Amino acid sequence: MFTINNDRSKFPELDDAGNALIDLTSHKYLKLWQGPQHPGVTGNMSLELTVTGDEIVESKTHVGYLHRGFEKLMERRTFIQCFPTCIRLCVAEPDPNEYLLSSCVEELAGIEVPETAQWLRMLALEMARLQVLLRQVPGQAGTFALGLGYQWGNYIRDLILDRFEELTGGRVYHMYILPGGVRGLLPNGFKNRLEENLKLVDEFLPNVWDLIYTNSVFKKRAKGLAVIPKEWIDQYGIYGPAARAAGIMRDVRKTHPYLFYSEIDFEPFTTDESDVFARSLVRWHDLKMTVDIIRQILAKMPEKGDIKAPTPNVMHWKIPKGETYVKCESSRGEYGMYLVTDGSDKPRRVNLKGPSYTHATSVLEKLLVNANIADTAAIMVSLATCPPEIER
Amino acid sequence: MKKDFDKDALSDMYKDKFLAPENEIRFVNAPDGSIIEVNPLDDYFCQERPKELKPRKGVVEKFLNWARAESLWVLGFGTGCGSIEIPPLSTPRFDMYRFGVQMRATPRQSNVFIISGYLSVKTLKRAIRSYEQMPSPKYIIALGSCTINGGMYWDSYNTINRLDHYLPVDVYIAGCMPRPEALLAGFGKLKELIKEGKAEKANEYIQNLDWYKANQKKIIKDWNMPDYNW
Amino acid sequence: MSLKDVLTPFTAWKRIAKEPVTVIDPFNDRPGADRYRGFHQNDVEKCIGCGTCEAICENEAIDMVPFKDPISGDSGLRPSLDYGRCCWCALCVDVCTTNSLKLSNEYTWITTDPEDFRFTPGVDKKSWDENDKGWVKPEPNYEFYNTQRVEMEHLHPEERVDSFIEMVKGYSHEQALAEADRCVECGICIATCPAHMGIPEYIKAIRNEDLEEGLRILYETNPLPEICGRICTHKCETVCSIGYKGDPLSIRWLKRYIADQVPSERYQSILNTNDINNNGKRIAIIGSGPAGLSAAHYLALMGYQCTIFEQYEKAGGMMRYGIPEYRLPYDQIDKDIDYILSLGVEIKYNTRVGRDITLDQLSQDFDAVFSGTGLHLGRSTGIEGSDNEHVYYSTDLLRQITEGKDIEVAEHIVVIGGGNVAMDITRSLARMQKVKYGKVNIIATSLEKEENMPADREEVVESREEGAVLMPGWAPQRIEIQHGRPTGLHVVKCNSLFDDTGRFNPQCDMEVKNFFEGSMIVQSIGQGMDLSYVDEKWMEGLSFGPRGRVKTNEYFQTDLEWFFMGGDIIEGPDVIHGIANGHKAAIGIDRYLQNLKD
Amino acid sequence: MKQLVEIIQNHFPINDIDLRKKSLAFISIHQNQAIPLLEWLKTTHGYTAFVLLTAVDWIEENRFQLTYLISNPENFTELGVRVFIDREKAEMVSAHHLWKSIWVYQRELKEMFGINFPDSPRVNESFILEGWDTIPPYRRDFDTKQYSEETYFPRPGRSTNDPAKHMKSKLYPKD
Repeated sequence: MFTINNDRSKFPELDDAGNALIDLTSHKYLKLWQGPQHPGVTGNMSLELTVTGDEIVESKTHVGYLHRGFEKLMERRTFIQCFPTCIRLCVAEPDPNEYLLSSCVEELAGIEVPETAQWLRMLALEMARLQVLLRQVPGQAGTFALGLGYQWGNYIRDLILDRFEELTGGRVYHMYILPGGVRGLLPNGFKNRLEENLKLVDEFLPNVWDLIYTNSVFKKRAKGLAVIPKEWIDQYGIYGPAARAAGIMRDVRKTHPYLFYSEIDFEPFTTDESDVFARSLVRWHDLKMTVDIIRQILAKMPEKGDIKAPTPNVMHWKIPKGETYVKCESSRGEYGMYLVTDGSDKPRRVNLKGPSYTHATSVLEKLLVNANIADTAAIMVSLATCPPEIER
Repeated sequence: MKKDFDKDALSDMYKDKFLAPENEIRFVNAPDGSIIEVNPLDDYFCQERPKELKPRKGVVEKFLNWARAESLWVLGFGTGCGSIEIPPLSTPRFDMYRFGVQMRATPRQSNVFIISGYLSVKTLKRAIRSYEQMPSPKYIIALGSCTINGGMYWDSYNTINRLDHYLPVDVYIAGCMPRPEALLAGFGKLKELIKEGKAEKANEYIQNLDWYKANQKKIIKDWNMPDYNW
Repeated sequence: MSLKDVLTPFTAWKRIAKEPVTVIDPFNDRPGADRYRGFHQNDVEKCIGCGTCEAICENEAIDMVPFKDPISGDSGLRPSLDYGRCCWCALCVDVCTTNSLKLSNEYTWITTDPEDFRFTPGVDKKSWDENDKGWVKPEPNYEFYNTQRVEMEHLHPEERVDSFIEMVKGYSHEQALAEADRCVECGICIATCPAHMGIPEYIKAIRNEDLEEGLRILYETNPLPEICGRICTHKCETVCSIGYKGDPLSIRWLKRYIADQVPSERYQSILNTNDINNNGKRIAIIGSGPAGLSAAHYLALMGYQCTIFEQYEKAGGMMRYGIPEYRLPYDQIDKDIDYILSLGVEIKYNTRVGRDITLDQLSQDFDAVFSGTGLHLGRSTGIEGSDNEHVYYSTDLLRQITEGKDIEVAEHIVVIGGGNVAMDITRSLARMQKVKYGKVNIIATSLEKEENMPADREEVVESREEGAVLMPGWAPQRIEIQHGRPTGLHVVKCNSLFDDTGRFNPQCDMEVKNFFEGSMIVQSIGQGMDLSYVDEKWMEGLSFGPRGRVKTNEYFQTDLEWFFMGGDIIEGPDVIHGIANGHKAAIGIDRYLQNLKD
Repeated sequence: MKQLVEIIQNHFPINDIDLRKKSLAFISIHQNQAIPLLEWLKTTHGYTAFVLLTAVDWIEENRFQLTYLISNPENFTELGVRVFIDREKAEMVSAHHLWKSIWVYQRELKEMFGINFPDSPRVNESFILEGWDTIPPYRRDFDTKQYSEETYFPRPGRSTNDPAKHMKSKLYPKD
């Protein structure tokens, strides 16, 4: 009865101004919802896709499934109470949240953090990056149904979580970096055990390279997919590995060295291809670099020392009126916190800005146009979208 | 166990909230030029009340329970923080497959729903739909403080405080968040319950459907779907 | 696409020979790490129920529930956890003032009933109670509040030993803020303070730099803040919760800071006592010590016309005549008293009830009488030689020093007694020795051993700093008299003071003897009361309790309805009890007179 | 930063200058001048990257503070531009023509603060919340705890005691 029209060249139909003209009551378009269930790599988020055939003509991002109102909740908590609260902003990599809150508070209150504590903070941040990348690097191949690397990576990640458990007392929510310092020195024998795990990562890196980056299927699907032009970087707000894949050096550790990153020797990898493959490649190099940075930190950090600067009584710690913006490099890119205080013992306003805020909304919506339905997951993962960061 | 329930309050609650545009009746042009009427509420949903799953007699029920217990298929819908501990479970270190537990991508194939932490109102709506689409017998495992009494987000305007007002929960696991080992122990407990024939919360949900629906509709402001999603 | 790209992924097969990494028994093989933040444990014996854990919990997961009856320094409450709220951040552990709370490394708790997740650690038995691993507060130098108190600056011993200038300098603005910041606002101290002062509130006022509010809070329960801020026995500090991990809060010095900072001329406008309606009733108060002044203050605020009868020429009682000037300068006493007088209180000086006017007369002229006559009579050791004219009572000497009388200061002095008064007279005489002879040569001996001496620790230390020799643990036996003048004190070693039943019964070792040389002996082993002013007719109406004290009801009303008694003769002896008694008696007098009217 | 602020001062009336650190400064400017200032900074001073836009509710002063944080990727400096707008008539000119990402922020502010940005794309679509029918949640006068208690059935059966009050009631109830 129906004749199927295979010629999709005229879809979407454009109006005179060049905007897509989508008439859902015609048979040409279909609305398809992807999400909010998530397959494990990203959080809950849904995409409202308008498709023709298996090609996407329009995409709208819907978030809010994980909205807890952190910024509101923190306004009614004292600064020390904000500390366990704010870290739950991002589940996969909670440590940058801890660090940002602490350093915002320290900056506004004028507190100098002891040297040992700063090194320990760096270690925690890098270990967090390591465990995220161990999921993310093979996870990219997972979106093309190559799940083996994901199995390997998750095992090593779990060992890193064991180290976190030893160091911080928590597996996923570490609650380690608090305003004024950190919550513990390295346990006995920690360095050796961590080194054992790093050796596994060393072994993992070439294995996953052989498995994924030389893989003809992965190459075929990822290369040339979702290319981000250079001009978009500032225009859309693209950070971290995604920017570096476009040949633009964006790494807060290099541009605004915080903690003791200026004493560490590292050079983030950049490439020009700017497609899914390139972004994944940048992450692979990041993983390699992170292992190297952790080794340098372990070699350079002092064994003993103060872990916390004396602070006023945290039960009623008032911070002078002021505002500041502090940022750090998360595995997804520049991660910043804007804190406004009004002289009381609670923050006036906290605003957290992660790369996903732009990556998953304006960038993703734009990149998905003309992509295939089967590639949406790959594009999402390549941008490292983390919905809790968007809606907070 | 029948829950106390005010019938008058219900009729107020059941007043139609607005329907989402995509659920309104619409007309679609077929390629051959004919016009087709689409009524999503009739076409996509079933309007019938759900039925309880009555246990069989004696050994048959025992055998069924054994089979159910040893094959728990979990819906891959991570609702909150706790979902971060699902990947370790499904990878070699903890390997939940050896306990007969595995992840499924759609509700139609699953019979265990892990509510892994807080539920925002927006997610609750999806969780209810997913739960109702799951075939009986079905079970809910609730993870962490958030599902018990609000947890971290006890004063948040957007997350529910106690899950048992909206969905029936078989097993609770304490922690924020519970570790994979605790989760495996939770599956162990659920298996025990199923084998003893005590995991009957899904039937309780159907018995008290009106009470649950009233609670759900109280907080889900735009209830733009039919009451039953199966 | 090269062939290599097709083939290399197959190298993954090389891992097929690897050892599996699966945890065989995940329920038993994987205990939490040593620092793991698992389920809570609480040492209920160590815990004092201060509720700081409840205050810091951002999830309101902790409730304070009754565990036993409260006692001074222990609220009797214990934290109860709601695991429907907890997020295992362990801030409660880190802030715990007594280090009683910790987390075990156990983490599995599964149930079908969500109501199960509430328990009181340490009270409700749990499987992890004996678990000795898990999160404890990190050490060292990891504190949520400063455990060290801000040091109070004193005059250097060399500077102070030859003068009666006040030796404690008082906090500066910054010091007071820093010290007030240490308070965790638990409020355990309030119950221990006899006057139940609102300690956390006035410390909060210091933090908020609102000293006027602070002064108002002080005057709610204590009309002598300058005096109390200097010489209070600060029982509150002995129970202070933050004292468990370091120094207790300097509550006394902070009180003094508030009173010192507000000038006396602003008191009336701050405390809003410019116009008090006089209700026409008249109250007589015997003695202008702390109890009398406190009663007069609160009665005056209620509109009563108060008249104080004072036997000496200045008001203040023991505060003026019993405490040396270097601890409590006279102008500070005057500041507090002048404010009370500004409320319309009248003092008749040099008027001793019983000598210049009778109690009987007062009972007729006034609607009610309050007596706070204190303990003024020195108590004698009763040993051989104690009736010599060069053997003194400390109370008499201290009064004479205050009055500026010329008193005998010998080159070698022995003081008998280990209390605060003994230290006062020791240090006063030391100063006078220093002036007169250029050196200090004074021995203070007490029955009690060093660790049991009733004097405040700082008094003991400061006495030593000023050159006095303290010899605790000796029982006086006999005063050696030669040519009508003492030459020294014979003592024997005292081993214990109380027998098993707790009765006072000193046990001495007669073999261990000692001799303290001194041509002047001061007895300072306690004071007695003098009730000679009570006419016989009224004496019969009073009943007496243990230790010869007059029996009163909770409002310090004696069996004679119009006659109220308080202060050292009833409770104490110390200033704060006197103030508390005076306040309570003022309420009692008001109730009594109100009822009379109805 | 100091240099830049001086240059801006020569062109725009700014006040409340806060040189927070070497690479970060905050300035305030009148509502009407803000978007021209941003455009000027973007085109002539290399502030081509947009970091964030957020609002602070100063309810005591009856106004909202909007903070536009922009950054210069060449010299790695950031500049926060504060704009104060009336709380009763919360409306601001949209800046979506300057950066492609800014409409998302404006859409969020509309929903969470109730600050309108006319002409901003999709500004009236709900973003995070679904079916929200009371005052926007990020406003200070919205009490999240009260709302939560009224809406989400907190589990009953808990009670607590204040140590000081408990001791008073047990030890000296009559004072």
